Amino acid sequence: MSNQPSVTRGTLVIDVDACKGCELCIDACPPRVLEMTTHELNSRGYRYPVLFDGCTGCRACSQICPDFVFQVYKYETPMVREPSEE
Amino acid sequence: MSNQPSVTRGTLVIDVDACKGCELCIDACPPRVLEMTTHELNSRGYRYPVLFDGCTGCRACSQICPDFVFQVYKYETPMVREPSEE
Amino acid sequence: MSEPALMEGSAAIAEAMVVAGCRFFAGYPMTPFTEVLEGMAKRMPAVGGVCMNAESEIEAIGMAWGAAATGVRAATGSTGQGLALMQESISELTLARVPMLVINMARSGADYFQATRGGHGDSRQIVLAPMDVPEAVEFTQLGLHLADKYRNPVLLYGDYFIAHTYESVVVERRDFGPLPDKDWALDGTSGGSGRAKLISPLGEVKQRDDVGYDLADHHAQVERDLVAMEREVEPLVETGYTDDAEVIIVAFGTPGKFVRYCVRELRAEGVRVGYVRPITLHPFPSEAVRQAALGAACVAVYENSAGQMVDDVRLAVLGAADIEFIGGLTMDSSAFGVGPEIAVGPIRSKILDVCRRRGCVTEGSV
Amino acid sequence: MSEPALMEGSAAIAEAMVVAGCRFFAGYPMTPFTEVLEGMAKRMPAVGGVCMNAESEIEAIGMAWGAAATGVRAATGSTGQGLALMQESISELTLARVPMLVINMARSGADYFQATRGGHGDSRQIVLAPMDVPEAVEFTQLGLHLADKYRNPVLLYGDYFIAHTYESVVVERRDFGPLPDKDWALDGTSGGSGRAKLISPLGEVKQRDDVGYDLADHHAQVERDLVAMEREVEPLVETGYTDDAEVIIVAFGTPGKFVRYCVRELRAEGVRVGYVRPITLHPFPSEAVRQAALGAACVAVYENSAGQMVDDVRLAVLGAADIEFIGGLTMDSSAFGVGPEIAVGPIRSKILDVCRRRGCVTEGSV
Amino acid sequence: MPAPDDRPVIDTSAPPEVPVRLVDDFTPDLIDVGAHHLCPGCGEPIAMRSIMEVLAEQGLMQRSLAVFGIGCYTAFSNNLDCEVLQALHGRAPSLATGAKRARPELVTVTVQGDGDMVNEGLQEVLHAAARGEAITCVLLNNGVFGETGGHMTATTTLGQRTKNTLEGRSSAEHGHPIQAASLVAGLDGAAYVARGAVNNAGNVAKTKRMVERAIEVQLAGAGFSFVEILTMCPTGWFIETVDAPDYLADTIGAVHVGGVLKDTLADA
Amino acid sequence: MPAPDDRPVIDTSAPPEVPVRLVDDFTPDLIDVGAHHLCPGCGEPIAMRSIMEVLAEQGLMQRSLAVFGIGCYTAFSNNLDCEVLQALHGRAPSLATGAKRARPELVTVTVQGDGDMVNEGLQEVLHAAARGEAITCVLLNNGVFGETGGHMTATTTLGQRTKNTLEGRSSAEHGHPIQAASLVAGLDGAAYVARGAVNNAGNVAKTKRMVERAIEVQLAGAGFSFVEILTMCPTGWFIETVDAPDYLADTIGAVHVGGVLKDTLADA
Amino acid sequence: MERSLMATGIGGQGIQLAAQVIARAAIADGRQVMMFGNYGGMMRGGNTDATLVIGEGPIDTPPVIAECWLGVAMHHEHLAPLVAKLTPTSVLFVNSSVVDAAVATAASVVPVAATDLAVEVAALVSASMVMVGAVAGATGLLSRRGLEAGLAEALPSYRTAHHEINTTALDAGFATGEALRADHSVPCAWEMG
Amino acid sequence: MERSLMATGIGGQGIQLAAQVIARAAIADGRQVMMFGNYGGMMRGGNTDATLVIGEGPIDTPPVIAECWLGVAMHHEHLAPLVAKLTPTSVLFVNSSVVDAAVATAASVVPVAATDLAVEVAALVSASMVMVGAVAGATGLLSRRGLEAGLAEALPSYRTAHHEINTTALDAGFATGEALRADHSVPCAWEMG
Ligand SMILES: Cc1ncc(C[n+]2csc(CCOP(=O)(O)OP(=O)(O)O)c2C)c(N)n1
Ligand SMILES: Cc1ncc(C[n+]2csc(CCOP(=O)(O)OP(=O)(O)O)c2C)c(N)n1
Ligand code: SF4
Ligand code: SF4
Ligand code: SF4
Ligand code: SF4
Ligand code: SF4
Ligand code: SF4
Ligand SMILES: [Mg+2]
Ligand SMILES: [Mg+2]
Repeated sequence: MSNQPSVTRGTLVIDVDACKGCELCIDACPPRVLEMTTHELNSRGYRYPVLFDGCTGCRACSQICPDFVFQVYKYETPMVREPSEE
Repeated sequence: MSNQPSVTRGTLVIDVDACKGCELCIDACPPRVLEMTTHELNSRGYRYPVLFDGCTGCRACSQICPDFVFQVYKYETPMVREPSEE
Repeated sequence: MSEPALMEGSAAIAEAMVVAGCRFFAGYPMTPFTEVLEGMAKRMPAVGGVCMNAESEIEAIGMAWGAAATGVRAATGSTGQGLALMQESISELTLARVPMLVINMARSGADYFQATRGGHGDSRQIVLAPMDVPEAVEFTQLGLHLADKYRNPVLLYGDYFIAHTYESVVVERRDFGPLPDKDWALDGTSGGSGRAKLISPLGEVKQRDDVGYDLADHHAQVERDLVAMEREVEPLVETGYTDDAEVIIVAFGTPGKFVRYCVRELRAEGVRVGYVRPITLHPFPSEAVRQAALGAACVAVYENSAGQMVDDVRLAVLGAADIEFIGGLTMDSSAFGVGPEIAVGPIRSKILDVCRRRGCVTEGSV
Repeated sequence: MSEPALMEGSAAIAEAMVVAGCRFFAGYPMTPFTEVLEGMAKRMPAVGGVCMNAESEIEAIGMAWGAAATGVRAATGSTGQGLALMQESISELTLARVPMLVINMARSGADYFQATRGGHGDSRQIVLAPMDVPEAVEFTQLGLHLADKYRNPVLLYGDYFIAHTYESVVVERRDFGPLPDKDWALDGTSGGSGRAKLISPLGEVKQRDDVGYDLADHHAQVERDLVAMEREVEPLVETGYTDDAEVIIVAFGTPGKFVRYCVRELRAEGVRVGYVRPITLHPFPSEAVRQAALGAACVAVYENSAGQMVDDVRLAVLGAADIEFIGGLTMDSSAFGVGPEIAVGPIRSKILDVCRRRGCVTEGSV
Repeated sequence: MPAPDDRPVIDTSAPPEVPVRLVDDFTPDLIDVGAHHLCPGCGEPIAMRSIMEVLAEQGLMQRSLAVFGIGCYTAFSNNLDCEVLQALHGRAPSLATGAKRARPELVTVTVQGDGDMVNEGLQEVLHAAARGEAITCVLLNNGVFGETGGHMTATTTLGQRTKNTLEGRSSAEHGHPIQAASLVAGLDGAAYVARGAVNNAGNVAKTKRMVERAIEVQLAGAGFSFVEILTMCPTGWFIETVDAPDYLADTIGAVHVGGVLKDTLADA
Repeated sequence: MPAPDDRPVIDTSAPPEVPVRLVDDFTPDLIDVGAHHLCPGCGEPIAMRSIMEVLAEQGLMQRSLAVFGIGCYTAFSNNLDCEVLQALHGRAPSLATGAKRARPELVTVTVQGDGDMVNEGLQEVLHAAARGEAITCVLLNNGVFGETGGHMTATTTLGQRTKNTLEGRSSAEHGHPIQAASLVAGLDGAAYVARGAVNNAGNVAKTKRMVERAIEVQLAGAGFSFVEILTMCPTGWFIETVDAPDYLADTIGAVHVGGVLKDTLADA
Repeated sequence: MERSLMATGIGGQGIQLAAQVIARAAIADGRQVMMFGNYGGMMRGGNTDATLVIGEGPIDTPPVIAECWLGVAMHHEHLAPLVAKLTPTSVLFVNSSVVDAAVATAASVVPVAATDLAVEVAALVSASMVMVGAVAGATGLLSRRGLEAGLAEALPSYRTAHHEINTTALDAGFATGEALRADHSVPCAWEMG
Repeated sequence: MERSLMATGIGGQGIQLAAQVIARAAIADGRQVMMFGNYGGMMRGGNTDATLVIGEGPIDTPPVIAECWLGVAMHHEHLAPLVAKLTPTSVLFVNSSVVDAAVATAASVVPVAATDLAVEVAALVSASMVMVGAVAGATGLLSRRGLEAGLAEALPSYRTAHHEINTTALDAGFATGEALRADHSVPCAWEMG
């Protein structure tokens, strides 16, 4: 994945403190661009997801999150990031 | 029916006063040997069935009577009555 | 309908609901409530209302609950056992603040405890006990009014007699004064406003932060409302000859009518006896009972039960006069019909008996 | 099990049922009854009994009814709302003369009316209210005994505290004396004998002519039995410092334990206060309450409710002393848990308050 | 048909003097008192007879328990010589469950009407069936609350006139009938489900065989067994007793169709 | 998978500065307060979201009524910006019936759990379905009483371990699960019956379409509509949140199989 | 003046319908009525009775009458409660087709073979209508016109098929009653205007 | 001597399990215990608290303690009821990973980063076990042996999978507690024998 240009069509706002760390969003994300923090905890003591490049704005995460943590946006113009940028 | 010899294989005891005159037994009797009285009423004021020759002892009447009016017997030797006897 | 017409009590109650604007009814047959249901099944469609042949008592009161929550005047009912099944709902309707008339057609007088103290928790309802068909017509309407006024179920305590007595009655709409708007009623339109309405026994305030329902708060509020209601509702009572009576007979409902009849007869014969007939069983007319008791030697309670209202009489009198229970359960072999003791003769002699023992029968009289 | 062990109240109640020979239980989860059910689900199979995860409260009591009718010691239970749903059955069990223990785990003290007067008709049941886990263990067993003795349901009135308090207890079989044979129990064997057994709320005499059930007769018989039961059952009560108390505090169940604690403290500080803790809520220990009240200026009633038992206290005292209600409903936001007022501090100050007003706090003390 | 007068009426006041064999008594062994207050032409006593005959014929007289619901048939709960447990309206399956679990050797049969079972206590019988309780539930279905005066029940068929559906049951206003036996048959715990009727002697005989089979299934411990029996209620149907058997066939029988719906013991 | 640290984390604390279009908000319009006390990984809020989205998307925000049962989901009855009527445990279908009959213009949706609907109030939903009430009943089926601590319900599958079936549900002792949707589908008044799940995004989408269709059926006046939704209850199942979706598929999903069971509007 | 009546029988015998007809007939005759029907709801065919008070003005007595001016006994079961309400001046009509006419009672007994007559002219089920007709005809309690109006009003809509049978029965009863009136042991209900 | 404790948190945080472990550990240590768990049954994740009284002899106080010798705050929600029971001589252990350690209270505050430590050595869910260990280690309220026995008894059979995680957490907490004991603001639970 990291050797191809990554196209990012969407992005999120994550309400970190609303998260209860269930990880349902992680498996739900088709391009697998969400990952749980390993050390950082939110104010309630839970690990929470962070977003990496490649979101498609598909809403899978927001539709499955039991705690309404996500707002999903679609870019008017998709963002393309070259692998070299890493 | 009345021109042939009538064979009677069974007979009844009818508890006349238990009858409520519903007439279910009349239609139930395969050889149609039960008929309701037309004038006589039992002690509760109901018409009730009387038996004529030709009972087969099939128990249809006793099985369907809602008021347990019948006792059914089978003759050890069937009774035959010639039509002339009438 | 202002011409008097011969109506069976059940039909008259149904007609009273109709004229009072009740437009939703749900019930399940049970003697002696059945005919009220039949009456509503017949009348509701004609006036654009709904009568549901509910599949059970619990479903019946649930249906009425749903209809009442939309602001429609709604009613249900049953008799002792069926009302027992509705108890959870009756109590919780108070917490949900949903108005409803519950037609409590008792088989005998023995459901007084259930009607006045039957539910769980502290929820209580107003209970109205007419003595005959004309009163049933009036209190049915008053019950619907009070239910709306206090957003609380009201019980109409009738019985086998009221259900099955035919009398010439006039069923006309009664006006008991203005009522607050039902601005709480659900109709869907508040959705999406940020203030969508909620009707819930768990509380009526929509959550604005993340604490969820606060039941402690809600119960405290309902309790305040109940106290206010109980203070505000004028207990209804009929009294007769209490001023100089040496013996007071207390009885409610149809037995109260028998007692009144007997007391009048005995008065005419010179016996110093009076009567008190509580009409609101809750709130109980304690003050009237107490006042009547003060000058008397004895307060005798007649009920068709082992003695239930007698507790409320004792609580009213609190030792200021002797209390005697002169009732007792009387029923026929089917438990629906009329027991041998509920008749002028036996009741009269029970009353006379107390009066004799209390020395208020002058020699030569009676 | 004669070694004391740390047990949660619910588990201890379950264990008490086990040692008392209860071999059938059915229930539906509802806080704070749930853990009793869990306890029975765990224990019954091991002792050859049956625990049914009934699909609802009504089905639960129906199952227990069926089992009890075969002579097995059976029990069920729930909390306020669930018990409301069981009310029809509870009342009719009295008419059917079927013994049963009903575990009434109240969420607050506010189900007193329902427990003592909740049903339809004149049916009544014995109600036992322990104050803590060891008492719950004892009265669970006593309840099963009394149920069998009088062929009548018995209610064990527990609460959230008793359900969830862990204490070191000894759960041992208690012997309350001999019981009559259950010759009425159904086992099929009397079929075809011409005297096949019948258990029915409509009557227990098999029809020998064609009159059918005679409910008037049956109700009269049950009423006689109830009166006999109520006369025979010794009301249980705990009193303390009543001889010279100027103020008597009446409280039952766990609140009674708080009150006792506070009264002991205040006594130690020289306040002339005493307490009465009714244990049988029905029959109510009226005589003990009245005796305690006689020398006192005031009887104050503490309940976690708007005031329900206070009626029984008034009925006992009948004006012989002033009655004050010093309780009130207190709950947490979930309505299950512990309200802020149910604690030694607030209760103590309420008691002290009455005592001050009644002048039984000597200067300098407290 | 010849006029009755031209044939001699047989004397039926006492058993004949010649050698005979009693083949059917007034009542079967387990019915203690035959007299009852049910209406003329009521189908319920007929069904009751069948049930009691089966228990007696299968030699279960001394290990049977009948659990009754509340309806007209309740009149029988104290007429029988079989042990009886009378339930409240709708609750018989739970009582039967408790009794059976407490004494598994008891052959346990409930008798409920359509109002009792399909209205007030629908979930009781479904839960019992799903649990696969080893009991037999019998539904006496006449499509009305007979006892309270002939009102609509949950099984009343469309168009049927009842006391509170005076214009006939309409699906728009009162909904559709519930086919109790079919509903029960859909549950995994149900081992045997059948529907019979007592509107003629042939159906009575068939129905009796269904009850027999249901008891066999119970004895085999195969699960829950269920027999629905369509019964006449001329009073609640507001028709003459003689018209009731055909009315049954034409109205409720046309919707609640007879037959064996499920028999896992046979299928296995 | 690359370690997170070798890729830059996107800033998700606020909407981006570049032109974007909001395609999914934290909560749909009819959920007023998103915060709730339900457990991590609970499936119920997911189902709730779908239902509220459908009502908002179909333009029914100002004519909808949600009737709630008692279970964990009850927490939502005062979180919504949709009008709500809170019922007692098991009673939602009757309340919905009353409300709908009194105000036929209200789009009426009940939300009940399996304990609420299939245990305590089984007959309520069946009667409502048989009557063909023009309401939509939603069952959130997690196979346990979540709220009271994870006990067996009438839908718990065989072998499933719950708080009071510690060795797993056994058919002999605890009976068979009831397949609620199948039972409802067998009733004549039921017009639309489907079963979905929220254990993955695909199923969430499918389930939402079922809810959409059910509302359409209600609006068309075609009869009763019913959607069963299988939801995760990691707490009541005593498993980790991440394992719950597969557990759902493997246990309850294998018995309560997904799909549209009935659609009379389409069939007609 | 007030006239109190009580009628008893067993369920299904049309006691309640008879009372309805009497009540509505009395109203058609311009009088006022209180009527109370007592029928077991749980057991089919249990006892059933009805009491009526017919007055020229409003009625204020409780629904169970203390004694009755006229009694009607359709069946010998459950007769006791009726007998208890008879005084020496009461008159008791008995359905002599079923009830032994020699009922021991303080009152004078008027036998009417209501069931026989009903079977003869109409149908068994209309025996109680025969009796109503007979009571009216014999005592003048209700007018013939009143009876017709009363029957029309009293028959529930789903029972109108029975209208003809009942009219025939009423008429036959009325005629029988009028014949009885010759006999002076039958009292006159109202002062004749 | 009696020692009263109160612990609060939000649902699912293991407060009840922690209380169980403490209670059973105390019994293993030969003491007597009364324990009361308060958890909302209707709302998931509502407040939850537990109070304990540990004594050398039988305990006769009611289940809600008037004041507590030692408090444990696992979360800042629902802290008020605990704070209300603290006296100037009480000591309050706070889960400083979550709760602001600067809680305003009369009592002296002992911060323990229970959640952090739990995540580090075992798993998030075992934060309360860390805290139990810390309380025991710091105050000597419970012995290390007692804790082990307590945990074994307290874990429901369907949770035994968690045994190892919890043991690790307890141990880590105990060690942390012992380290704290050096600090003299932490009181000693029992007179040392
Ligand atoms: C809880 C309760 N509700 C209502 C009744 C009144 N009731 C008695 S019998 C009956 C109808 C019975 O109908 P069904 O079971 O069909 O029997 P049927 O009379 O038709 O034989 C009703 C509603 C009751 N006894 N208990
Ligand atoms: C009459 C009654 N009985 C029991 C309860 C207790 N109770 C509350 S929620 C619940 C279980 C709910 O289970 P379910 O509907 O499956 O919802 P879940 O919690 O699984 O979401 C129970 C039994 C109650 N509130 N009312
Ligand atoms: S699904 Fe929601 S609550 Fe669960 S981890 Fe992802 S963001 Fe957090
Ligand atoms: S919107 Fe879709 S692609 Fe983007 S993070 Fe969410 S699930 Fe992944
Ligand atoms: S079936 Fe029975 S009750 Fe009916 S007429 Fe025949 S004998 Fe009489
Ligand atoms: S036994 Fe058979 S043949 Fe004989 S009368 Fe009865 S029905 Fe007819
Ligand atoms: S009403 Fe119907 S069911 Fe009841 S006894 Fe009469 S005919 Fe039978
Ligand atoms: S217990 Fe189950 S259903 Fe309830 S909130 Fe937790 S996960 Fe959801
Ligand atoms: Mg029926
Ligand atoms: Mg669930």
